[in-house]
Amino acid sequence: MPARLYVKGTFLGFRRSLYSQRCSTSLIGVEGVKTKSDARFYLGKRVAVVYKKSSKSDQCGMIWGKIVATHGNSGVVRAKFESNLNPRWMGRTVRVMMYPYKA
Amino acid sequence: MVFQRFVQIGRLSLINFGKQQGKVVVILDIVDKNRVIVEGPGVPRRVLSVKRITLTPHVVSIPRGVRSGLLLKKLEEQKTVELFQQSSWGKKLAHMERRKELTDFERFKVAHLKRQRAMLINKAMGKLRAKK
Amino acid sequence: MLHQFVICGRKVPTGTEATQIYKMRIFAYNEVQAKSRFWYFLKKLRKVKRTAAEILDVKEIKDKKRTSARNYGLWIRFQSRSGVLNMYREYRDVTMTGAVAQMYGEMAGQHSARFDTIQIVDVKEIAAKECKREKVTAYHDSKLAFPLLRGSKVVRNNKYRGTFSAKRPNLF
Amino acid sequence: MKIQRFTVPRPTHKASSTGECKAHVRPGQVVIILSGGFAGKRVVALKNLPRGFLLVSGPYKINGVPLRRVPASRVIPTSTLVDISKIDLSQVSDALFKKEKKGRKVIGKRSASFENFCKVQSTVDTQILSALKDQPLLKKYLDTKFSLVDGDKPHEMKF
Repeated sequence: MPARLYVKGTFLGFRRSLYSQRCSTSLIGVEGVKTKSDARFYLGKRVAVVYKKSSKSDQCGMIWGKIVATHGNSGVVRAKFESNLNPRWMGRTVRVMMYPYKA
Repeated sequence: MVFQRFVQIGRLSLINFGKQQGKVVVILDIVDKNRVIVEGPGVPRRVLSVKRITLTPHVVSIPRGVRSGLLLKKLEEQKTVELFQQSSWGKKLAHMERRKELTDFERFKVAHLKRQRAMLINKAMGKLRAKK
Repeated sequence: MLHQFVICGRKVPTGTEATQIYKMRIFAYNEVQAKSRFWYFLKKLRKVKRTAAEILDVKEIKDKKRTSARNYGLWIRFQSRSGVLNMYREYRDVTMTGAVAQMYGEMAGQHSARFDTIQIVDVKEIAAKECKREKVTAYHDSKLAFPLLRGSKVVRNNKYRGTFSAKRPNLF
Repeated sequence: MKIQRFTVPRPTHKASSTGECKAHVRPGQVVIILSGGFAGKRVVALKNLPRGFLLVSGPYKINGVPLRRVPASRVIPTSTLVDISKIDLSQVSDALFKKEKKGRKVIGKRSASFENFCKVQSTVDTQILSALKDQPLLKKYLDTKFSLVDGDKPHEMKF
């Protein structure tokens, strides 16, 4: 089993108000992170979303992003990606890397 | 008796919220139904809400509102804190605390020892199965 | 958070005669409210009005970090909807300001009394023997023991919250 | 309104390019590589190189990681230390890693720089291995890859 060096996060949705959403910022729920103070560890960490290019081929693509801020008090974080995430991926797992690592 | 543990003077309890979480304290005085005055090793005397403590089955017999010096003496005499730390609850807390402090190499050693133990157990089981 | 202030004021001296200095102990949420309550009371007690008087000093009495339970007696004058009532109330607390804050809370709960309808006549720390109210004397028994009814939710760190739990909650 | 494309900045080393980056890794400290081909490998950090790089070596015999430069931000420093005080790292510097000019590659004949590299590699590794001689568990530790397991919380873990 290959070594897993990323923390599993879920793409919860976009940053939004009730009637509008800002697709440039996605909300990520990191596994095991439930308070804002814990979420601060993940600030600046790189995030990768792996997706299959098309249902027929097994080729997969990757969108890189970075965690830019905490969001709220329950450990959710905000991330910005090279290109905005596909809304159909809401609820899917994203990979929160452990780098850049600050001791 | 439905209840065994009471908020009472001398009751050993555990702080379960805040910076001093996990620390053992003794209830010295009862302000009202929501607040008690506690003190313990590593916790200077303070007022605390009962919602933030969990009661243990241990009680140290002390007079009301005792001063810190006498409290320490009584605790040493009756060894209530040690009693709690030897109990399975106390041991489990200490175990979890220790596990949290493990460094990467120590986690590796724990996994290594667990594998060795499992091998010994399987070997022994194998022999038993063979005998049947 | 309620604070305790000691405020001194006097009439602005017009001639050379010596002016009387008045000092009062006021419980209020901030300094501005304390000064306004000072003038409110002084106008009722003496022929002194804010317009022709001045405040000499406002000092907040900081409660020392006390760690022993005390009993406080409060004599108050309460303007209810139907008339004026004099009340004597007792509270157990660690500091005097805490007892007064408990009083305001309880009056609001039981008599829907607003802050400005209550005038504190006197606040005193009283000995356990002199306590009259059963709510307070109940805690004087050193053998007192009561179970923790976990109706009051146990406060846990947000880190340990979860949607599911493998074992039943500890209710005592 | 043109949506400003978010560009993920390359890891800039401006802060550390001026001089010796703040020595945050002690020589002989075991570190975990987080990205790149050797991700997950536990290696021995030998030296802090300028521009925020670390010089690491597996050692090669144990886990196949050669003398290599790794960015300090792509590494988790652990608290395990290998005593390499007696090691001399004089020949090791950025120059060692300079690529040959793109001359015609002669098949089967190793270039001079690669030859030199292997020599330096073996001298450094033998010194590390001698330090690890009496610690079989540490050798096995360097041999196994680090991996997160379900339920691990890196923000609470100590390394």
